[in-house]
Amino acid sequence: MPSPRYWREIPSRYRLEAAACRGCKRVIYPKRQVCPQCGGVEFEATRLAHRGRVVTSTVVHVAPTDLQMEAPYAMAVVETEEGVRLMVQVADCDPSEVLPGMEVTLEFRLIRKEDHGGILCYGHKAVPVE
Amino acid sequence: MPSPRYWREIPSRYRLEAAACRGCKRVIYPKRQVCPQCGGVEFEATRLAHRGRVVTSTVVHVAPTDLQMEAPYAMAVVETEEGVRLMVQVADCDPSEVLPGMEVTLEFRLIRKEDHGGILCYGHKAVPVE
Amino acid sequence: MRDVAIISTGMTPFGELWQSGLRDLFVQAAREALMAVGSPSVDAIYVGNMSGGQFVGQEHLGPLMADHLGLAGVPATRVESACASGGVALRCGFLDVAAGASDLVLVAGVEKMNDGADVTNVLASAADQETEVYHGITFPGLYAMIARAHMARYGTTEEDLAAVSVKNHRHGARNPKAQFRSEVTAEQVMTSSMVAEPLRLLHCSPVSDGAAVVLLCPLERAREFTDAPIRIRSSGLATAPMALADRADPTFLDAVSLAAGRAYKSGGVTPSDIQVAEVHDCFSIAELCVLEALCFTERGSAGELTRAGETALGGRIPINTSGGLKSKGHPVGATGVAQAIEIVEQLRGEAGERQVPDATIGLAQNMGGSGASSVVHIFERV
Amino acid sequence: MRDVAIISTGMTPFGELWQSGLRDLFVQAAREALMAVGSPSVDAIYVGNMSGGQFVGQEHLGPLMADHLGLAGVPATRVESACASGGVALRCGFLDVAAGASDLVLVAGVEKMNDGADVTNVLASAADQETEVYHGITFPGLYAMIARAHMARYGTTEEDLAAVSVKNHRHGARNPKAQFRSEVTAEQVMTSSMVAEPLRLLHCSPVSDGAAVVLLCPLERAREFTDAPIRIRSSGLATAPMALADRADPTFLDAVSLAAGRAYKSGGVTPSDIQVAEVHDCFSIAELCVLEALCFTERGSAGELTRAGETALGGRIPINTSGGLKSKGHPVGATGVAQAIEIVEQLRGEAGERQVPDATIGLAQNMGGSGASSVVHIFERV
Ligand SMILES: [Zn+2]
Ligand SMILES: [Zn+2]
Repeated sequence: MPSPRYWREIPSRYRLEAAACRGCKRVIYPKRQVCPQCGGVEFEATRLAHRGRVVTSTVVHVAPTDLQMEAPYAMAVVETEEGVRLMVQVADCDPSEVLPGMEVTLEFRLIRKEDHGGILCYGHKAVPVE
Repeated sequence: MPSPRYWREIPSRYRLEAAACRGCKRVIYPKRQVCPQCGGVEFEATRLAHRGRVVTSTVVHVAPTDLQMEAPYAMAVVETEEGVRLMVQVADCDPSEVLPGMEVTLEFRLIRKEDHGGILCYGHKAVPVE
Repeated sequence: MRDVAIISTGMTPFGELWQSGLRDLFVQAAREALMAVGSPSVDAIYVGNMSGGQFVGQEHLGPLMADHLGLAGVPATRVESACASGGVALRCGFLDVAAGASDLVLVAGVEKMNDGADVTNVLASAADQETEVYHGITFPGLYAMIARAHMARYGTTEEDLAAVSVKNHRHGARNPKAQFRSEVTAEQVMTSSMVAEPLRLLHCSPVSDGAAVVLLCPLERAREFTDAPIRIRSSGLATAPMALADRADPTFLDAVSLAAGRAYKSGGVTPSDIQVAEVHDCFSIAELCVLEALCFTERGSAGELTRAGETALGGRIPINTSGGLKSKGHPVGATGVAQAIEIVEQLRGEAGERQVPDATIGLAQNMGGSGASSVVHIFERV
Repeated sequence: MRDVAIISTGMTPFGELWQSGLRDLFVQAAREALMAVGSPSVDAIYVGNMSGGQFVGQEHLGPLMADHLGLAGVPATRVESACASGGVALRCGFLDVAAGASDLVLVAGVEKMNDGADVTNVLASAADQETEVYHGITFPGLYAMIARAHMARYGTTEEDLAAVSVKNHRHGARNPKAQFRSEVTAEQVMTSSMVAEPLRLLHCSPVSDGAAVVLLCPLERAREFTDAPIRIRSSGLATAPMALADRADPTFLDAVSLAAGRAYKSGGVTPSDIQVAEVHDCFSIAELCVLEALCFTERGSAGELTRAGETALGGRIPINTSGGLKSKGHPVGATGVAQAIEIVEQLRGEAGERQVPDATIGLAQNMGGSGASSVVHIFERV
C-alpha cells in the first residue's frame, strides 16, 4: 500500500503539476507555499511541458539498493521550456550518450519498486528526442 | 551474519563482564572508559553475579516489531549483588507476578531474532528464584 | 548577554495531518509567525527535530526549511535532543540572540510521525539502544517502570495517574489546535487498553504531526514588532544518565531538577513565582515526576496535588493549560516550541477559555527520552 | 560578544574502526582533549553528528555522550547539518562562549558509519528525498553532475580532478591519523572503478568511523589552560537551495560563498590573508568548486591552480594538509571538527611533516549535502 508520503506527491509526479508565481512569473515545480525567487505566495496552477534539455548529467554505477538491477543508468537535471529544472532518470538510450545540451521528452514511467513489499512507484523519466 | 555492533557487546551480554573502578570501587556494567561515579579511568575486570532483585518492572503489551510474538512480556531493572543495575526481560513466569523486590537469577537466553534475516541475538534474561 | 524576547508565534494544528509533509508543516507555522509581524528579514533559523532521518528519510532540515520558506541563504541549523529537540532549539536561538550574533531568529520545532515509519522503533532510539532497547523495552515501557517505582515508593495510585490525563484532556478540549478536543473520564482512562503496565493508552501522548515556530529578537528591539513582547527570562539545560538503570532513583528526574535549578537561578525566580507552566507529560507519570523535580510540590506528593485540582485551571498552579502532550498532541520535535507558545499566549492574556488570570511569569519544561535530557525556560510579560 | 579560543584538541584515528562503537569513539577523542589541559570542568557539550539514528539506531547523543564521559548533568546538545554537522557544532559552541553563557565548552564531531547500515541510503538523506533521491540519484551522483557541469562550462578535465586526489593522498600520507596513508598516482585515480560518471572511486572520500573534539573557552581565560591558544576569529554559516536542480548555476556553491563572505567580513580578513585551509573535498570536484567559492582563485580556474601545485604543501595556499576528507577519511559528523584540529595544529606549528611555515591565519570550510549548507571558520595564532 503506498504511503501518505507517496500519494501526496502524485500530482507533481504523475501529472507534472506546477505553480506559476503571480508576482515574478517564475514557474515552480513541485509547487510550494512560498516563491523562492520573490517570496510571493500567490500562484496559478499550471502543468509542465513534457519537453526539455539536459543541463547536466551523470551515469550512476554504484546504485541505491532499490535500483541496483538497473545500474548503470543515466540521471540528468533537465530544464523544461518554462525554465523549470527537475531531476530525472534518462531512459531508452545508451546512458553514455546523455550529455549537457541533449533534448529530451518527459514520459510517465515506473520509477522504482520500493522495499520488500515491492510497492510500485511511478513518475516521469526523460527520453532522448530522436 | 551478526553485525559489528552485535559482537562488540558479546563480552557483556554473553558473560556479564563488568569493570570495578579502582578509585571508588563501583562496579560498572557494561564496562566504560570513565567511571560515572568518580571519573576514574582504571578498572579491574570482573563478572557480575547471576543473582539480583527487581528494582522496578513493567509488562510490555505493545511490543516492538521483532518481539510482537512474545507480548505481553515482563521487563525489569534488576539490581545484582554488586549493586549494578541492568535492564532485562523476565522469563519463565507469569509476567504479572514480576514486581519490585522479586528475587531473580540471570540466565543466558535467546533475546530476539533480528530483522528479516532472522539473526539470532543472545544475552541474559532474569528468571524468578523459586 | 542581551535580553531576548519572543515577538511572534505560529503553529499548525497538531494531529494526524495526512495532507502535509514535514516541509509543509514547517512552512505553514513559520509563515504564520512571520506574517504576524510584517515578515521581517531573518538572521538565523534553528529547527528542532528528533528524527527526520528515521521518520521520513530526510536529514539536513536546516537548509531544506530555509529553502522552502523562501529564505535560502539564511543560516539554518537543526538541533536534536529526542523529544526535547524543540526546547533545545529555542535555547540555541536564545543564545544566538543573547550573544549578539543575530537579531531576528526563527526557532521551529517540527515532526512528521504519521508517514509510514515504525514509530515504536524510532522513539526507542531516544533510549540506550545497546543496554535498554536491545532487551525489548519500549519507550512507554520505560515510563511504566518509572510509574511502578513511584507507586511502590510513594503510594501513588492509578487514580492519581488517571487524574493527569483527565485534567489535560479537560484543558485540551478548550484548545482549537489540540489533537484531541474531547474530555475523558477517569474510568475511561483506567479501562483503556494496556500499553505497558501500569500505563494504558489514555496515559500516553499520541503519535502526532505538527510544527510550531517562535520569532526571537533582542528585547530592546521587540517593540518595533509587537506591543506584547514576552521576555525569555532564563534558559536551563541539563542531562542525566541515559539508561534508566543507571539512575540512582528511577522516580526522580535529575535532568529536570538540574535544568530547572539553572533556570530559576539565572532568572532570579523561585518555583512559587511561577503562575502557569507547560510540562512534558508524554505519559501521565511524567507530569507527576516533573512537578516534583520542578519543586512545585514535595517529592511523592504530585499525585495528591493533581487529585486536589491544584494543577487544573483555577488551581494554585495550572499545569498544561494547552492540554499538554496528552491532549494537544506530541509531534516530538515540535513539542518544546509549542509549549513556549502556550506560555506566550497565557502571558499575553490571549489564551481565551484557557486563560490563567493575570499570569505574568510562566515556565516551559521539555524532556528527552526517559528523562536523560531536559530544558527549562522561564518567560515573563514585560 | 566575547573572543573565543580553542585550548585543546583530541581525535581518534579515522578509518574502519570495527572495535569501537559510536560512544567509544566520542569518549576516546573527548578524553584526549580534556586530559591535555588537566581535565577542567565542562559547562556545555555540543555533539555534531549526521545520522546516529539511521546508522546505528541511536538518537539523543547529547546525554549519551555526556554520560559516557562521566559528565551526566552537563548541558549537551546534538546538532546536525548533514556532513557539515561538525562545523555547525563548532559554531554553536563558539556562540555559547561568545554569548557569555558558558566558559568551557566541549565541541565534538562523531560518526559511526561502518556498523551495518546501508550507507548509500543514509547519505542520500542529506539530499532532497522527494525530488532527488526518489528518482534514483545518489550522493556521489549529485557531485558527478556538478563535475560534468564544471567541465562543460570551464573546460575542467579529468586530469584536474585527479590532481586533487593525488595531492590530498600525498598530504594524508604524512598524517598518522589518516585512513589512507598511501600516495596514489593520477593514473590510479583515472582507472579506478566508476562510481558516477565522471567520478571514480579515487575521487570519493571513504566510509569512515571517527571522532574529533575541541575545547573552547573565552580568549581571556585561555592561558590558564595552554600556552598556545588559537583564537576563532570568526564564524560564518549559510544555506542554499536544497536540490541541485534549484540552483541557478550548478557549478557554483552559493552557501560556501555566503558563509565565507560572512566569515571574512566579521573576521576582518580577505581571502589573500589565509595561509592554510581545510576544505570539504568529499569528492575531488568539491574541492575545486570550494576554492572558487572561497575566492582563492577565479571561477573556473581551480583545476589549473591545483595542477600547478599551488594548493599543495609548498604552494601558494596549501589546501587540505591533513589529507582532506579523501585521504584522512570522512566520518561525516566528525569532519568539521577534524578540519579545525588540523588548522589548530598548523597555527601552533605542530603539524610536523605537514607544517606550513609560519602560518598564523587559517580557515576551515565544512559543507552539507551537495552544498545546501556550509560553515566557515577563520582561526588565528594569538
Ligand atoms: Zn515569485
Ligand atoms: Zn569510580
